[in-house]
Amino acid sequence: MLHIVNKSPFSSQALDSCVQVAPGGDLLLIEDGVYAASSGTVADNFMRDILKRFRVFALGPDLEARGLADRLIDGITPVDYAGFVDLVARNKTCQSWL
Amino acid sequence: MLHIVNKSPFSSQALDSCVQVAPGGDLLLIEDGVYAASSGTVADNFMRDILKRFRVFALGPDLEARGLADRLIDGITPVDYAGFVDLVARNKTCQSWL
Amino acid sequence: MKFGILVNEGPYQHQASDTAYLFCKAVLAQGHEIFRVFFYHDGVNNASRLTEPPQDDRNIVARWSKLAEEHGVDLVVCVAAALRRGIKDENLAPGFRISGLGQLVEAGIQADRLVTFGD
Amino acid sequence: MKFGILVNEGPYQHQASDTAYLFCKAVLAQGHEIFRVFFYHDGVNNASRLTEPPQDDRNIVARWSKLAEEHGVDLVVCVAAALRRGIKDENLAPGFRISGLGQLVEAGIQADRLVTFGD
Amino acid sequence: MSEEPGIKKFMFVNRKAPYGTVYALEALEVVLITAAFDQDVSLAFLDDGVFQLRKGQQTKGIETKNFSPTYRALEGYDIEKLYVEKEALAARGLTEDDLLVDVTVLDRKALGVLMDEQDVILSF
Amino acid sequence: MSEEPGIKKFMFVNRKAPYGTVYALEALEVVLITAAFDQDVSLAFLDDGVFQLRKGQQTKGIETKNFSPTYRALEGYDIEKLYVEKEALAARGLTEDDLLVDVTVLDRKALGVLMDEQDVILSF
Repeated sequence: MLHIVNKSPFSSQALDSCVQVAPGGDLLLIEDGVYAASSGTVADNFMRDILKRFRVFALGPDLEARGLADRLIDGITPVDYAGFVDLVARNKTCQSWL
Repeated sequence: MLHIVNKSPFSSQALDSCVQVAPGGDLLLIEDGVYAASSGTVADNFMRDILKRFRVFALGPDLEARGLADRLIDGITPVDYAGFVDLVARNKTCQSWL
Repeated sequence: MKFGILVNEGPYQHQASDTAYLFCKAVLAQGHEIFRVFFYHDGVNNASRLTEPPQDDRNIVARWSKLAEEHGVDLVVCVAAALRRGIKDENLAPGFRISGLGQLVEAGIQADRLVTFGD
Repeated sequence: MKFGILVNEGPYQHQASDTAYLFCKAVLAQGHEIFRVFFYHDGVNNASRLTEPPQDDRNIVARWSKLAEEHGVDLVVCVAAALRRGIKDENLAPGFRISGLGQLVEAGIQADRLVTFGD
Repeated sequence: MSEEPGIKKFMFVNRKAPYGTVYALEALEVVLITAAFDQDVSLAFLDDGVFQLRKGQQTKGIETKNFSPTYRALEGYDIEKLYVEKEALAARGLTEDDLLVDVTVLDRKALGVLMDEQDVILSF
Repeated sequence: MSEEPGIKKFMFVNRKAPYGTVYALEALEVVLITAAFDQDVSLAFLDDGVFQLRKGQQTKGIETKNFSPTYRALEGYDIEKLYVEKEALAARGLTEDDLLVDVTVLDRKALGVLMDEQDVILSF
């Protein structure tokens, strides 16, 4: 299934909770959630661990808005809104970790 | 000065940030912030450390609403809205850690 | 494929309604169908026809109305949440209709996918 | 002592406006003065006269109006934030007035204390 | 899809504390409506959502309706699948005895597997 | 109170990332108005608030106004006291070179002391 996280990993526990509950699958970072996709932060290693269990995507327009487009952690795939739709279509269900 | 925290310590970094920045003073827990005043949680020791530097208060009506009134950590003072007003009046400034 | 969309936050304060709108546009562009967009919690504030954002900002409410007009998307505002927050027929923007929570459950049953946008 | 109050969230969705209201009541009960309550961000939605909560729930907007009527409290809604969110004279509840952000700054200057309620 | 044709598995995921925000209350309103549609309904309480089920809520002081008794009424609507995250309870110093209703306590892994089996997930 | 009579020390505390919520944008609108009142204004960027000052924001894709150039305009309003939390930058892998404007980087302790010296604090 698809898990969607829209909160900064530096201010919210949402991403933590998501990856602790979900066994794996697709994980899409949107809105302030994309800060977790940026390399060189204290959440960097945490995200690299997540990549071992999840296919991780980040919404490109949200990365660009926040000036992060050039700092994506290796292995995270940027997607546009069409890619977001494809991710939802290709998974039976999705859960937004609000 | 008075620091006000209204977020659960289990889902938000607000309390963490507050006590890392503020050197000490009065700390008032309101709304979902009162969960940090409950004994027996994983935040219990963290709060006991905070009590060494801050005078900590918790809004009574918020504790009662959440069923926590009988679990207050020793050293935390419950106040009603009148007590909240007094805390604001007695400190030159206040900062809400939203 | 049929998509149901749930919007839980109002316009401007949170990005949720922006993301939901851009997602809806992409759903249609990909040739999918939108069964319904349901506005719940503060999401009902997306339906206020009285909003008047600055000239250089996007008009979130008008965008939704246009989506309804051009693509026949069903925009449903929860009546209970709307009454609590002051959204009624008299300030409802074009293209929105006010109805019950059953419309959200129906979207869950009828649509192939349900996606929630919130805070 | 003169208190200024800033309310940044709308009614019902967040507890902020409840806490702000109960705080204001206590300020007055303690014999202090409220210089002004300023509604900003989604806080402007506290001023919608169209809200109609369930019978067994508190009426947040009516409570504010009553506070203005009974104690002459100045309830000011930020015009820019209000336009973005669809609060205008036509749906403004009694006791509120719409004005500029300068009214918030003035509250900061004139009041002895400024307290922010938000999310 | 669930075994019976036309019936979907709906899961309501509750991760937020009550009263600080309205999500818990308004989520409950959706749950009650869903019951009327004869779907396979379950509720999951994760993270701060477990606080929704805490005994002894007294809301007079905040002048807000205490909606916690409604969780007790769910059984009357044939909503009996209430799952609570074990780790969330432990972190918050709570046990099943602190809760208003009978629940099934599951660890995170089990909850994640259950979530994977749903047809529709509504998260508040 | 600040040295001059009638002038107060106003501090705007920004702790939230831009675009995910409107607080950063609407806080900036208050800052600009405050400048007209001849007060002693400072801005503090803590926690995710430091992201507001990040270079290279491109908001076309989210169809929202890029308001980050406004931080550059603050100087023209004689608002020159911009304080940024050192630990927040480091945790987010940022340096002063990543920021849009010249700022004073202070550690948390120094920011806490500065906060204590204010007459009015507005937090968004």
